[in-house]
Amino acid sequence: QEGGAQTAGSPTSAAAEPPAGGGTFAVITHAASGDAFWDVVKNGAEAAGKQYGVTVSYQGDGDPARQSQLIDQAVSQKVDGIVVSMANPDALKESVGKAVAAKIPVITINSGGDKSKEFGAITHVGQSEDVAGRGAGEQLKAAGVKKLLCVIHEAGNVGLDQRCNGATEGLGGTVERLQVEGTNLADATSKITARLQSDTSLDGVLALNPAVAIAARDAIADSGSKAKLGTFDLSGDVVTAIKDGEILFAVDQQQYLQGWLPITFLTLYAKNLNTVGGGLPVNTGPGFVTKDNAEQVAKLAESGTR
Amino acid sequence: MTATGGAPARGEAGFAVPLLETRECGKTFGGVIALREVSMQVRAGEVTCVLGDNGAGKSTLIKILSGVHPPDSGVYLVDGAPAAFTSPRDALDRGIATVYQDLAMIPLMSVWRNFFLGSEPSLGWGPLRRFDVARAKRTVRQELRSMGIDIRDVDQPVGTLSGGERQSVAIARAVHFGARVLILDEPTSALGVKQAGVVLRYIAQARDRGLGVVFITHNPHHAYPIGDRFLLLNRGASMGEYGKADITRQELTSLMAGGAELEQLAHELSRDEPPGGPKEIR
Amino acid sequence: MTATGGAPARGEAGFAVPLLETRECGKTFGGVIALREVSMQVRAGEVTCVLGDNGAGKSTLIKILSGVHPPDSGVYLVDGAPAAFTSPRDALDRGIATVYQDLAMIPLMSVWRNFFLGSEPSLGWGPLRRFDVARAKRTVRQELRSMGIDIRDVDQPVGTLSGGERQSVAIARAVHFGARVLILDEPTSALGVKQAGVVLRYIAQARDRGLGVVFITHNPHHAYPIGDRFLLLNRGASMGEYGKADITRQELTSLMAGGAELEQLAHELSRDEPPGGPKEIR
Amino acid sequence: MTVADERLAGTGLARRLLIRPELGAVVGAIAVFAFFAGQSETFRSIEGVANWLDPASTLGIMAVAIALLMIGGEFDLSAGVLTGSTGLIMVILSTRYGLSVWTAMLVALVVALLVGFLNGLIVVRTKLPSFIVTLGTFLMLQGINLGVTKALTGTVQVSGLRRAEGYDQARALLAGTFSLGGTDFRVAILWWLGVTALATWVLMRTRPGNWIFAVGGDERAARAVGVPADRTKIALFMTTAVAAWLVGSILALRFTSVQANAGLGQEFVYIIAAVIGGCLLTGGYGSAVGASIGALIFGMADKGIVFLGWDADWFKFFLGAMLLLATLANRLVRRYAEEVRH
Amino acid sequence: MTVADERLAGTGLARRLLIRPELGAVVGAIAVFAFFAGQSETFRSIEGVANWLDPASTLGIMAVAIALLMIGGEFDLSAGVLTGSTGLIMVILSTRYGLSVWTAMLVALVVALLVGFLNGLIVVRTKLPSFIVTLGTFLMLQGINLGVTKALTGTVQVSGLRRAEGYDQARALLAGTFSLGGTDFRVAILWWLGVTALATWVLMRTRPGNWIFAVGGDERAARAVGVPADRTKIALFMTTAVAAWLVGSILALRFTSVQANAGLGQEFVYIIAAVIGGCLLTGGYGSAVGASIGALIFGMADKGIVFLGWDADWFKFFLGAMLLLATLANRLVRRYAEEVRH
Ligand SMILES: Nc1ncnc2c1ncn2[C@@H]1O[C@H](COP(=O)(O)OP(=O)(O)OP(=O)(O)O)[C@@H](O)[C@H]1O
Ligand SMILES: Nc1ncnc2c1ncn2[C@@H]1O[C@H](COP(=O)(O)OP(=O)(O)OP(=O)(O)O)[C@@H](O)[C@H]1O
Ligand SMILES: [Mg+2]
Ligand SMILES: [Mg+2]
Repeated sequence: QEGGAQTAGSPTSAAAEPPAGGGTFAVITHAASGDAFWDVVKNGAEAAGKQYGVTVSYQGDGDPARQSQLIDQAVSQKVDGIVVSMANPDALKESVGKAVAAKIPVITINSGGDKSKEFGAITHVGQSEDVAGRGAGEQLKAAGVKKLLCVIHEAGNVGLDQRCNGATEGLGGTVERLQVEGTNLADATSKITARLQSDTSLDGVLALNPAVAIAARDAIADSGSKAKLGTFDLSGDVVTAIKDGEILFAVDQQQYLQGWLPITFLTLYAKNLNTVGGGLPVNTGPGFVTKDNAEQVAKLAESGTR
Repeated sequence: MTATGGAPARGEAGFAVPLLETRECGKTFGGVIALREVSMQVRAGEVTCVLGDNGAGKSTLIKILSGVHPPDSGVYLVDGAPAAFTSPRDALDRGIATVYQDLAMIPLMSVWRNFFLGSEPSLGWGPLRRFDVARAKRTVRQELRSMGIDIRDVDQPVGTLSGGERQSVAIARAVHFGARVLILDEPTSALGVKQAGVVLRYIAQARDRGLGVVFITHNPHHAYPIGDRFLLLNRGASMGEYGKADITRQELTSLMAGGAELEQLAHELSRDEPPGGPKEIR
Repeated sequence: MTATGGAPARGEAGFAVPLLETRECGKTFGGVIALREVSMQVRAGEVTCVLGDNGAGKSTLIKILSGVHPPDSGVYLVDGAPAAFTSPRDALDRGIATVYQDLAMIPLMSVWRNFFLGSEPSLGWGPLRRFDVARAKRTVRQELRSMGIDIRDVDQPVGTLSGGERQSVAIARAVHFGARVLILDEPTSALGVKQAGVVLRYIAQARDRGLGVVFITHNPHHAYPIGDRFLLLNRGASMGEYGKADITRQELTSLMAGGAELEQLAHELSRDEPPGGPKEIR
Repeated sequence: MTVADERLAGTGLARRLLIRPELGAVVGAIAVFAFFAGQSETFRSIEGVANWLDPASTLGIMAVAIALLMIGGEFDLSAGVLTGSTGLIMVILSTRYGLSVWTAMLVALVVALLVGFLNGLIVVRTKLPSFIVTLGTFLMLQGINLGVTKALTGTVQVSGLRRAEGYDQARALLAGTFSLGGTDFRVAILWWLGVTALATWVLMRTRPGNWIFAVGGDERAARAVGVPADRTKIALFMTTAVAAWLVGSILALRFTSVQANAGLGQEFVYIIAAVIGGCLLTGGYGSAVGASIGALIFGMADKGIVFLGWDADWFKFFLGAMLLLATLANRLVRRYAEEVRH
Repeated sequence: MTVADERLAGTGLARRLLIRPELGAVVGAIAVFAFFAGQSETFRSIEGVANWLDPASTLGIMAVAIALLMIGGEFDLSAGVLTGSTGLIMVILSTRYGLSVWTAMLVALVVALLVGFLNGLIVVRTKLPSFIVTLGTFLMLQGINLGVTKALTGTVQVSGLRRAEGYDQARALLAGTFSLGGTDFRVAILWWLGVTALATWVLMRTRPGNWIFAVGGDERAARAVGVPADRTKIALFMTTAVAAWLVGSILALRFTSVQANAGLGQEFVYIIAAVIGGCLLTGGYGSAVGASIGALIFGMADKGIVFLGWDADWFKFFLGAMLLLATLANRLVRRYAEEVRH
């Protein structure tokens, strides 16, 4: 848990020469750095790198074209392994193929599990956003929610769209979407308030990141709505709000594992040619943080490992 | 000294249709009435001088003639037919070339690009048609030299020229492209005596080639010898159009200067001068 | 007709330290040598005229005097001590006010804002110090009226004024703020005869109040009666500085005009005139 | 010559109003309001108004500052991210280093002033376009926000301001609410009005205001008459930074937590609001009130679509159409105004 | 008077080179290259070069078009999103409606031309600033991209172009590779060079090129001498749209799938590249080659930081610092050039 904080503590540590016997692994995701969810993945990967004495470089970009360029770069740098999240598998096919052709082991994480094997990755870690979204939908359904507002804080982001789609499946009821600016919380609050004010039949809100969750909490209070609130991912404030009963649950995909495990697997593969689970996907979640277990994870969320 | 109305001042071009004619043209900008009911004619082979104080509406009249502004009221005839110019391009296409007082040049562009702007010489055909740069530069250099302006470098941006140099380029351009009518708004104001002389000679040449010339100046010494008709504007309104025969140099000068007041002034100024020199302040 | 060097032309201000003095000042822009080794003096109570063809470097010299450009070579002395102006503000603070030929006004700003730009009258103290708008507008209206310019509306943006109106505002401003030295770069070129007369009268008044005036013009009829010394520039170099006593009106005119050539020109132009009027083309 | 001029048409109050640069924006705002109020009851209810005034207020504060800067002929792309930086500084200092909220705010202010000063200094010294310089600052601040936050806290967001000393007073002052007709309005709305009034006064009635118009209209000419152009520009950049600090503090105090990417992308919205409000991108023309109304139009359109419950997928489409129509209404009115003036 | 002028100093080849607007950008590019090449072997290896030329090529194509538009005094904020729109149209038409890739590309081209034409038409007719007009188009296209894609496919991305008719030829032409020294380079690089050369020729050697400089430098003066300003501007907007179509097609063919938010945010990067390359934001000055080199600088800095393996959290910081330093180097060189000229 401490590991994540420490690794991140020295900005250029990832670029340092690998200790003897180590390799260099590139983690390339479909989210720009600074995203709360993916930051935990990064922490996990870097902590694992530190643990095994290997160099981990993390890069991410939401634009599939740029993500594929990052893979190309990693290939020309002749890294010893690539970890890639495939939100848009089609777009990455060529670049991943290039890596595989260059005999660089590839592990896919998070999304794109169904294409993982086809593209020649050695395994897949974590399940897609749909699954997590479905879990959230089911939880809300259990809480009696009939009409849900799914708050998308980045228009056109595939992962967020998949979460909402999953929630629609899980809930079985009506799911409406709302677009807000994730970087402007005042705007998010007032848009959620506006939606709740103008449609009082909304009885549930699903936020897709912790900051928006806090905005949604305020909005529910401002509008005097009785809507139940669920969210993805954790922050100190979210945990407090869960404890206070303002937020019902937070979906916890345990994405730390989506960073940690691939590095572990790649290290083992490099040393020992191990492939975990014979190439079958390894699931990391979803878990749920509710009032019951909020206390325990509170500290962990603060330090960026949950 | 009587207003001639439509009667031509000079014989040979006399009864032909005027090249340009405005009838009771007016122009308003927001709350400002810049021009009201001004009628004038421009005839081939004649120089029409427009005279008037600052802000009298001379430039506004010019801009109507050259298609920059449409008149708000009245009619504007070209070759006797109503003209509906929507842009200066239309006027240029009818052979009307203008030197504007305030819309001169594009400062960031080089002298030769400015000179040919809008009427670039071409080379080649179809998609390969291109700006004949070599010819453009050569022509500009020649035209300027023949005006007695020696620009060191036609690649220099116009913004770095001196005030008079810039003015000279604009005049050279208008003379070069003026096919039937040449309109000059205070072309000589920024020029040295020598250069002004050259410009006056150009005007005379254009007139002799049969062009209609409209010439604005504040200098009666420039206006009188070359003008054939004189349109007087005052505070936006026309004070009448005079043929050269109807007005003497003295009348013109005092009309432009506001009369006797000036003699008094010259007196005040020239403290070292014998009091004989007052009339020189014009 | 001899160059006077440093000798003063007029008695009373004669042996005092000149207000402004340049010694062998030069200025280069990129590849262009605009001014080389020009020496001149500006004395209190005297009008120094700078004469020369277009592009001779007059405006460049003016800009050195008023702090827009530092000279590239030579020294520039104010009150006998080397001045290192880094901006026109410094010059203004030493009482040197200038009307520039090309850096006149901010077109989008109203007349009254332009007039007081950089020297706004204030009202109130401390953080409540504010622009005294009422006084500013009143002053502008008065100043312009006393120049014979009647601007309808001092709230009008300067960009919508006529060329001469704009020039008048700039002159009125310089006269209003000129404490010790008044520098005017072709102030009368865009003005009507009447307005030009008013400006000359202003110059005379300023001179009589003991200001040093630098005056640039292409019109010998404006320059001679009011000038006390004449600095002649040609292609960036000084052709000498003359006191009024050292030069006659005829010499000055022909120096400015490039000599006999003009008589010939006047001949060509005035086809309707008796050949007696050639000297008028100046 | 001294009597009423025959060349001037009616100069009554109506005309005076019609030529103000804000006029078009006001009409645009009324049109947008009428459109949404006509269709959504909640939009025109007092709670609705309180709701859409809330984001308009923080946007408005920034838009006014950006408008001053734009009138002065410069851009600031770093202002949005700077709101995040100041918030981060405040929260990190008071939660991790135990400073009181007030001290933390002061430190954040100093940092903001420094950033503004550096922006200005680089612009006036190097004469590089401010677009490029502040783009550099924008990117660098973005990196610093993320890098420092991660280095100090291990996560990409910091929270817990509520427990800091002085939080309650600071919140009441900057992020609290006041009641009007039984509905709670955000205090930020008052700050917005105050900032707009102050900026208008500076612009219209002080010497620096005159200089701002001048450096934006024609910097060389302004320098030639002795306007301290460099100082004016640096001061404008610092003003923008102060506004960013104010907005950053308001948001941090309100949400008690700040994300490392807070404010990102907003720099654009500020410019949009200023331009809708009539500022010229090329400088030298505009008004603070106009920028405020631009912020209002943007805020109303942005929220109004949500009130109407239109499909979220098409949100941006409606927003774009709305802004275009509002500015068109704006432009038509101004044209009409110029015509009836004579 | 006709002999060599004594008021002119040396006019040799050196001076001719030094006064080109691209000079500074070239020096900036060399500095950035030297910096990264000195530290990363991969960066200077031929594979590395192929790597960073790849993003520079698509960026460069757009930057050149945007540079022309900026020289003509206008902005286009919708260009980035339009690359996404054309890609979406292409993929949707050929995967959902069975059109061949070529027909789909043709339809996309027509749509792009229409968007460009409308942008231009609105700008010249309403005289609204193009910043606002294309901002409207930007938002509306964004909404359409998302709304239509969701409506037709139920997700925010479409894929499967690989199976469409004519894919292989189209890909070879636009998104294929060519081999040089044993390394594969993207064909887009050739397109980029071609576009740059064509734009340079138009700008420097044709009548429309002269008009572009003129309408950007002073539109009123240009109109006064008869330049068809409206036509020139509309043509510029349409040129930008064609470039967006080209880039959109290249990317769609290469990745065979397009996301509904593709191209978003890139509009900004195009402007940055053009400005780094020496274009004035106020119009009337700049060069196509400069914009290309600006794109190269941006591409090198963007990828170079990744090659050095610096922490991704600080990526933006380094990028900002790099851009600022490159433009500063650029400016210093230009100043020096102006000094040695005499
Ligand atoms: N675009 C405009 N908007 C408002 N007022 C204008 C505009 N153009 C000109 N005017 C006004 O119309 C009047 C006539 O201007 P014009 O430029 O025609 O005068 P002019 O006779 O050319 O004067 P000058 O000899 O000084 O050049 C002026 O008072 C000017 O203020
Ligand atoms: N910023 C500049 N860059 C390059 N060349 C310049 C610059 N300013 C002036 N020059 C050149 O220097 C020479 C002198 O210009 P200046 O403006 O001093 O002439 P002037 O005597 O005022 O002429 P005029 O009577 O026409 O106003 C001109 O040839 C001009 O082209
Ligand atoms: Mg005029
Ligand atoms: Mg001059």
